[in-house]
Amino acid sequence: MNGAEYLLFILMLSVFLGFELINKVPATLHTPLMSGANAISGITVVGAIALAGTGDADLAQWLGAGAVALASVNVVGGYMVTDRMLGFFKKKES
Amino acid sequence: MNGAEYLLFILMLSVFLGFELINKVPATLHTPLMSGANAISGITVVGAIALAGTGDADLAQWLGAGAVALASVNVVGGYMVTDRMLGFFKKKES
Amino acid sequence: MDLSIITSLGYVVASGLFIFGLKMLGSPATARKGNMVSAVGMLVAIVVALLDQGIVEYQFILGGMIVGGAVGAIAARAVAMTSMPEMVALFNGLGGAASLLVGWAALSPDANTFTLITIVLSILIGGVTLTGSLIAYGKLSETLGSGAVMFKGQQLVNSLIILGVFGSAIMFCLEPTDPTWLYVVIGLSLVFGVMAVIPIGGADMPVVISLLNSYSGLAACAAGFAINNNVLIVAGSLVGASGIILTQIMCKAMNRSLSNVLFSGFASVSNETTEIEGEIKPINAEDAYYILEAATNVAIIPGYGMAVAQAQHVVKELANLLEANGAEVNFGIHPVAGRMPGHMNVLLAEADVPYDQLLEMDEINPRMESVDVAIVIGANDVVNPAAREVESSPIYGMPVINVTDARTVFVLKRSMASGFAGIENPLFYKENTRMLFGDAKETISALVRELGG
Amino acid sequence: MDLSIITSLGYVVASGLFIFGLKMLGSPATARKGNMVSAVGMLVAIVVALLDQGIVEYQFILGGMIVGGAVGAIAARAVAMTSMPEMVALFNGLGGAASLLVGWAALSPDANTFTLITIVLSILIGGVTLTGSLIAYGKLSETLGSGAVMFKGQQLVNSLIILGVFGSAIMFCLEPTDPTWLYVVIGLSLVFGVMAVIPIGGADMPVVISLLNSYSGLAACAAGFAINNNVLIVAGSLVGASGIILTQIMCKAMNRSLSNVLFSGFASVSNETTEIEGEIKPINAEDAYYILEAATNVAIIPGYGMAVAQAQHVVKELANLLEANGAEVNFGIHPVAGRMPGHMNVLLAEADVPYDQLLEMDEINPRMESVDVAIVIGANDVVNPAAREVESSPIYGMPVINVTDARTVFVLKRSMASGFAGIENPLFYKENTRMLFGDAKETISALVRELGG
Amino acid sequence: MRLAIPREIHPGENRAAVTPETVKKLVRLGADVVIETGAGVGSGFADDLYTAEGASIEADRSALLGSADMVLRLRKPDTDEVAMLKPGCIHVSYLDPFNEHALIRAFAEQKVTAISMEMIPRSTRSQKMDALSSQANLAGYVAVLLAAARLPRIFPMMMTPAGTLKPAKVFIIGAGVAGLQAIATAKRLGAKVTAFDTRPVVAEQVQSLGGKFLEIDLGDTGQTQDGYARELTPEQVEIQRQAQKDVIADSDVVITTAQVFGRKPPVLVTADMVAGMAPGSVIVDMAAETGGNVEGSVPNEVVDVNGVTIIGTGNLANIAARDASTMYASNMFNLVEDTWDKEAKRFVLDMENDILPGCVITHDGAVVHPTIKEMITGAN
Amino acid sequence: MRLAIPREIHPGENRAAVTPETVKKLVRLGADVVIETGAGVGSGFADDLYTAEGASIEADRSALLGSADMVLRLRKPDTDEVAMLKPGCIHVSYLDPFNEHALIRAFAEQKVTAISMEMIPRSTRSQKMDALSSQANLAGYVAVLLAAARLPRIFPMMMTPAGTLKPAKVFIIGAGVAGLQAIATAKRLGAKVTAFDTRPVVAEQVQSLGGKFLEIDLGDTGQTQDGYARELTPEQVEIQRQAQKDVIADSDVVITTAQVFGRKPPVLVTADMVAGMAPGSVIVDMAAETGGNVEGSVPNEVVDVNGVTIIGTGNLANIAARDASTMYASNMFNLVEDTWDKEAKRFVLDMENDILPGCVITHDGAVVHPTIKEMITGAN
Ligand SMILES: NC(=O)c1ccc[n+]([C@@H]2O[C@H](COP(=O)([O-])OP(=O)(O)OC[C@H]3O[C@@H](n4cnc5c(N)ncnc54)[C@H](OP(=O)(O)O)[C@@H]3O)[C@@H](O)[C@H]2O)c1
Ligand SMILES: NC(=O)c1ccc[n+]([C@@H]2O[C@H](COP(=O)([O-])OP(=O)(O)OC[C@H]3O[C@@H](n4cnc5c(N)ncnc54)[C@H](OP(=O)(O)O)[C@@H]3O)[C@@H](O)[C@H]2O)c1
Ligand SMILES: NC(=O)c1ccc[n+]([C@@H]2O[C@H](COP(=O)([O-])OP(=O)(O)OC[C@H]3O[C@@H](n4cnc5c(N)ncnc54)[C@H](O)[C@@H]3O)[C@@H](O)[C@H]2O)c1
Ligand SMILES: NC(=O)c1ccc[n+]([C@@H]2O[C@H](COP(=O)([O-])OP(=O)(O)OC[C@H]3O[C@@H](n4cnc5c(N)ncnc54)[C@H](O)[C@@H]3O)[C@@H](O)[C@H]2O)c1
Repeated sequence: MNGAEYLLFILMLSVFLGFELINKVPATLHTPLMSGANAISGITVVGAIALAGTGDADLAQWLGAGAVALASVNVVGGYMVTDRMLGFFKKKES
Repeated sequence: MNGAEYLLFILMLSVFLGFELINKVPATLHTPLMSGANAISGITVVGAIALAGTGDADLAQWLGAGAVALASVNVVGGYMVTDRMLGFFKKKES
Repeated sequence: MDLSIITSLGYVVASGLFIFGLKMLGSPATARKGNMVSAVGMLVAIVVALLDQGIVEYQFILGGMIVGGAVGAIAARAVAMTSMPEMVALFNGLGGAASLLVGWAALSPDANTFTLITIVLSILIGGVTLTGSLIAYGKLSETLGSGAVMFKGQQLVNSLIILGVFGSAIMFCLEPTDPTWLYVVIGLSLVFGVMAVIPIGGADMPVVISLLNSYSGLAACAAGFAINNNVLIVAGSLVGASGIILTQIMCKAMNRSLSNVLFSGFASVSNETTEIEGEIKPINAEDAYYILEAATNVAIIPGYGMAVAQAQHVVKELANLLEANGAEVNFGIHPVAGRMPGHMNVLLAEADVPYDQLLEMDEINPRMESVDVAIVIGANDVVNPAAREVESSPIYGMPVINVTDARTVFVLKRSMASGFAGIENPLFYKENTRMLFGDAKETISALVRELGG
Repeated sequence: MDLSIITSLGYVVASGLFIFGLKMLGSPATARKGNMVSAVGMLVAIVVALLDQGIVEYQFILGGMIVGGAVGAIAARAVAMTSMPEMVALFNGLGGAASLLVGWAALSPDANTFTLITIVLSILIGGVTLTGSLIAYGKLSETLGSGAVMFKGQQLVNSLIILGVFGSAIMFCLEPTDPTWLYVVIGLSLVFGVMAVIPIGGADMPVVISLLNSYSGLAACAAGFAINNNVLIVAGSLVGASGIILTQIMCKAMNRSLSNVLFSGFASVSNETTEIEGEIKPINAEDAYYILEAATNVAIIPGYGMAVAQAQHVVKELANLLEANGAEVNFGIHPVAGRMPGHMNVLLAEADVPYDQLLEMDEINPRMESVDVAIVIGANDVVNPAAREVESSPIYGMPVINVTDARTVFVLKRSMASGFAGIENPLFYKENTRMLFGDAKETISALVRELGG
Repeated sequence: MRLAIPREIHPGENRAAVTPETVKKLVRLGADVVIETGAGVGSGFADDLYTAEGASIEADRSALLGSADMVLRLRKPDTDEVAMLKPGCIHVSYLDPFNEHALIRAFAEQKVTAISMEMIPRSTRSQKMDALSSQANLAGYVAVLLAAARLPRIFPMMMTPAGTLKPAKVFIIGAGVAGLQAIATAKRLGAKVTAFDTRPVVAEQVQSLGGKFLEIDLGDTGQTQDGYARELTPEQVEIQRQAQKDVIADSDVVITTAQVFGRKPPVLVTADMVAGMAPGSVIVDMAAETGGNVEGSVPNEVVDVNGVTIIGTGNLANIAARDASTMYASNMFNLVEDTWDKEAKRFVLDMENDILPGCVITHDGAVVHPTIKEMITGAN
Repeated sequence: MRLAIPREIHPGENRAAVTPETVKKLVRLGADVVIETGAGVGSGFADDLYTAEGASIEADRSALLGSADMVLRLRKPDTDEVAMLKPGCIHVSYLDPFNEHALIRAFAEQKVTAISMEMIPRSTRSQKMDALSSQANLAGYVAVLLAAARLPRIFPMMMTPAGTLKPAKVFIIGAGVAGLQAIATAKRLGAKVTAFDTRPVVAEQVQSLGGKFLEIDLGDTGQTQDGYARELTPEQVEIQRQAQKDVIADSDVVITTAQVFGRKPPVLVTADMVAGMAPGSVIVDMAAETGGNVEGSVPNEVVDVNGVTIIGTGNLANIAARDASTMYASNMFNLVEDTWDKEAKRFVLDMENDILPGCVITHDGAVVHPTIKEMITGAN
């Protein structure tokens, strides 16, 4: 068994999980959920860190640093925006 | 990253999935579901096949063959019993 | 490499089929198909495994499969509908045995610690599953007595066994070459399986089997780790996790906790005289759902609180859903329920409850013993057992609706406040009573949501 | 090895937190906590990644993080509540850009074909996400016109771009050393992102963003494959899958199909004159649920069919659930609905619908334009637009309830049969009408179940 | 155009053809509305309420009628009142045209256009003018109240400390407009309701109100184009009687509404069936005035036959006079408005219209309604 | 033990103290039940129905009373009938002990044990014998029916082709047993119901039936241990009147049930309030017999005050005589059975019991009920 096989397994399981998890979300949550999921997709930052840190090639390093910056915007901004949205949402409820 | 890491990932994802999948099963399905899941747990047969086939050591081979036999009972019997149960269940419904 | 890609893909496909199959098994409409899907998954996995092995030593594999398959098929066809549960127990035990053997077979001199741990887990869980299932089989088929077996010092013996299992497992990992420890582990795990199941009564066996089933999944998973096989891990942990959830659901439907099921035997030996005064057991709508879902005979006893909450329409909705779920539903109307004569009639007529579902107290009381769940909705005085039990009570001698005779009683009210007569109600402290606190309308709406979803 | 175990465990934990977080985000009560949980997961993943790297070349990492984090934080705090959606679009675009860069950076001369494919996927999806999100941002913030942009030959151009993307991607995989193909792929994917989003109107942007969000997850997943990183794969595919589902849900709530949203722009250019007579569009309870769930103003128009089905109690239940969900609910009663004067009043009073929710035809008609969903329950003649539109109709001139003015109309009946007056009803063929066939009581019970669950 | 509303002079009639509310709407159309003094008193509308909405009051009845371009009233007029009308006048009221041949002829001779409210077609569009329906509807409600107030039992089920009272059983024969409303009202009060009608389409309507439909196989029955029942053959009536016998004996209240448009209603409850009922039971014969569905019922009287009360009160809607007036007036207004010419401010007798041809009986000196014409010339 | 049931001779009284059903149960207890001829006719129970269940019939009233060990009746007896009883006899009926001092004294002199049905305590356990409740319950239902049958409007809302009829507005003053049932019945018929009571606990009960409770701040009111209202001070009555004024003017039907146990009921609806109501409105004064809550109401008559109908009919339960008898008889039986000695087949006057001490007025030649004793000796 090689790495790709494991990755495939992981992919399949995650996809299934993703489908199972998001089930009948109320309309009011569509935007925050989208935004929250978007923040998670900023996980690329981890990949970027790996590449920026390798020092393999100059280009890769610069690209990685750029990726880190962009992904950081996504992550930090994403979580904060989502939180603000949800805070607002809660206030409206009560 | 080594194999164990992948296996851990797979374990975690599968456990999550297992929890997500079985949600509010009606009481009438408890027994068939148990039985169906039991049949799946007969997957050990795959492991047994691997070991029985290796020819590594005499003992392992014999043990493997035994395991194949036992697991086969579980698999074949399990699926068939479940099917019979569900067939009966359907008849009662209609 | 070529073959390995096929193997990999095959295992992925098989796992996917297992997942789909399990999901479909959870709903009546698709259950049968779900079983097929997971069977196909199994077929794929086996074929792939065989391909992967080439044809080396095929006689062992084939032999095992033919013998095992034939036995399984014959048993499955021959078994009577009523003895299916014990058959499942038996199959499950064999699955455990298989895991035990696989773990054992995976033992090779060059195994590292991680592998050793997984091997010992595989053997241990497999062994417990094997004998535990066999005992469960025996109890269900009445080959063994179905009662709980208990003896003095049982707890001590069990503790010793557990210690022994741990000790020998550790020793085995440290000295994998010495087969003694292996045999000790195998032996003790087998004994432990027996000891764990004998003190549990026959009526609780389905829960035990479900739990052992979950174990056999875990055993397969451990075996998967031992021989580094993904599909075993996926399928095993799926079964492990879903089995645990299922066990939990079954416990809830019986209105028991898991530890209560597993250790009730032990407990009752040690302190037989602990007859406490009773305590209040609140329950939430979700747990109440599991109990209601499994009920086939439900009695609804409305009182003034239903009127206050204006819950009559949701009560009717609840009754409809319960009937749709196959339960018989009746309303028990006490003559003084509410605050004016016929108070309940007015409200239930408004909600269009058919007249013939309304039973007078004298009609419902004799039937109460066959009621699975009595739902007391904002009634208090009219279900107060003090009228029968407490001679000093101001309502002593008044006939009341005997909900205590039902298997389980749900009481819906907002607090522990007393009713019109201003007297304490011992019903709330009974063993089989569960309190659903909150406004009756909201509580019932929650139940309706649970039942509807 | 030591560090590697920590890394592995850390990634597992982070993935678990993402899963929990996403699950919690799906329910109003836990959403905010869910966001926190997934943020913690992200923190864990980043810390682990940093640890894994040692401190080599930390300046690049730290620099990037500080700059990016600061920008993100400032933007997130400064943005007005009303422009959150475009902010999300922007962030999403940056995420896409990051994936593009990671894919690019992962390119090394010794990459094998599998890795190359994943690299090209990462770049491609990342690029499309980037420019697509930017366009969406522009449309939402009205920096660009929010209308759909269309031009002659758009389809041809798009086809060419798609061909070009495929071609260059294949060439790149074959000749990874030639940077030209790489640049072509990058360029074309950026262009394609623009082209895909410009023909979609501003009102549909939330769906587009959700879809692009799903893409950015897939891009991260592809990047994960490229650099062989599990946590990227798990998180990316989680976002990919849940994003797709969410997109689907949003489409259903808008009563549109995904392809209708994505290609409506293209379609309307090519065949502008296809004004067909109208067709019957059946819908099932689940899809109807998504539309109802998102509605804030619902009108219920009962007719004789509600009486036949004796659906009044479930109708009331439905109204309650919709109100609990924040919608305004009114009943529009046509004077001749039913089979006797006041027929609807009798039934709705029985179900305890408050009098002030019952609006006469003249009261509800002017409000109909602000109604999101008009639910016609077993009414036919009294909602027949032929009374206004078809001069030859025997009921021409009779005032009817103008449900066609509502955004969406659900018609609940068992068949296409006509009503008492025996005339065809053009309502059933209108663009915004959906037919829920079946006994009204059963249909509404199904809706109640969906809404309750 | 001068619209005259005379007072209803039939003894005991409390309803009015027009209410202040409708006067307001008529005035808004541009009509000149004149009301006879005291026209609304029976329904609780004093003269000043009418004048407040723009009507004028006229005390002299013959002057009122003589000057009218259009007369709106409820009950049919006497022949001598017809003589007071000026030719070309349009007269709207109940007319009973199947029986009142002399009256019809008087209208024709006077060259008055007579519109019969009984003859309004029963189409979906004309329902707003259908006074038979609007009044029958109220009558159905009142019938149940009368029965309930006389029954020595209560309608709803009650489980009380002093025992359980079973719900009363109510049997309703004829589930037209009045019958359906009776079913609804009896159900509201908590009774167990069974109903029967010869028109098979009605079964579903009865069930739609929570009533039980009694299945009787009468062979071919059917209904007319206007939705009225056809007359049964004597054999069919006999089958029906036999099948209803047990239900009637078992009922606490029987309400009969069985009418056959333009014909004498069938006798469905015979004396021996009445005798079979428990003492204290109540029968309401809503067809008593036109001949009766119940043997022994006396029009406009309440009789006791061996302990069974038989209510023959006709004109039940009159008991709810105020609402009955409101609805009748609304029917009047809808009729007037339907073909009203807003420019010319006058009612247009548009015989191309889909409603008027069915209900205009005489016009311009001739009997124009085909069925009635045939009947009258046939009778001559 | 000989249980005698005399016929109710009060004019217009149709109820009976015992029904054939209860005779059956009494006979099963071992009692010897004697019924006066015609005792059940008013409720539809002929003599032979009683004999079929094991009762014997006695035509001679004085012989019947003279031989009785226990008398079960509904209305209070005349003093000369008390004289016919033998000493030691137990006499159960309504007695009106707060006012009928001469009667009480007669009982004491005759050494008869008199049980007053008014004085049955209102505990949860005694509800099965509580005739005040069982009869008030039916009276509340009947009151609404009477009002509905007289109102020139209908109760429910109706949206019809001839316009929308608004639901009638009903205001109920006093939400005790009768008031609550009136609320329920009016709601059933579709009216909009508002109610008021001085006892604050009632608000929730009104709402539990779908009625609206009128909030009036009267200061301290409260209730007695038995759940009866306390008498209001004159100031409180005035506050209440003012607060109700607008509601009454706006109502189509007003039903008053306000009683204060043992005292004259307060006048809550004054003449000017009646004048403020629209013509055609209906008032039912359920307290009319004991003094009246409504100014201008006449006991047992229906009067018209400027177009407003005021119904003063007392004894409303009597209108539903059959069900009223069933319930009263059931109360009787429950009373007898509660302390019946099955061995000795006799009723035991167990004064240790939690119910009898409250309702036994005289025993063994003395007035034993403390409150009544005080009142009578005080009056002397
Ligand atoms: N039927 C009659 O004619 C009549 C007349 C007068 C008096 N009574 C007396 O009334 C009593 C009737 O007995 P019952 O069992 O019907 O009523 P009850 O004994 O008065 O008890 C009613 C219970 O309902 C609960 N409740 C109130 N509002 C609620 C809400 N919104 N949601 C959920 N629970 C609510 C209260 O508990 P929480 O406060 O904790 O929620 C209370 O314990 C008897 O004692 C009878 O004698 C009857
Ligand atoms: N109000 C009155 O006083 C009165 C009196 C007599 C006649 N009418 C006439 O009746 C008509 C009333 O109009 P309306 O819109 O209320 O009714 P309608 O036009 O008669 O239409 C009723 C519709 O309900 C559907 N239906 C029947 N049973 C159903 C069930 N169990 N579940 C779901 N759908 C069901 C039928 O379609 P499917 O068969 O396809 O299900 C039918 O198209 C008018 O034409 C009016 O003139 C009224
Ligand atoms: N198109 C419209 O909108 C409209 C308007 C008004 C009425 N209608 C319909 O017209 C129909 C008749 O109306 P109506 O109430 O004025 O009729 P009606 O007063 O002439 O008769 C009353 C009922 O008695 C029934 N009947 C006759 N002979 C009978 C017998 N032997 N046994 C039992 N029942 C018998 C009739 O079928 C009818 O239902 C109703 O179905 C009504 O719905 C339709
Ligand atoms: N324990 C039991 O089981 C039991 C049995 C029967 C009755 N009860 C209770 O006893 C209470 C009284 O019963 P009742 O109906 O026989 O009382 P009632 O006939 O004496 O009085 C009728 C009502 O009038 C009200 N009232 C008095 N003065 C008023 C005023 N000024 N304005 C408005 N209302 C006024 C009283 O509060 C009472 O509710 C009820 O609450 C009833 O529930 C309890």
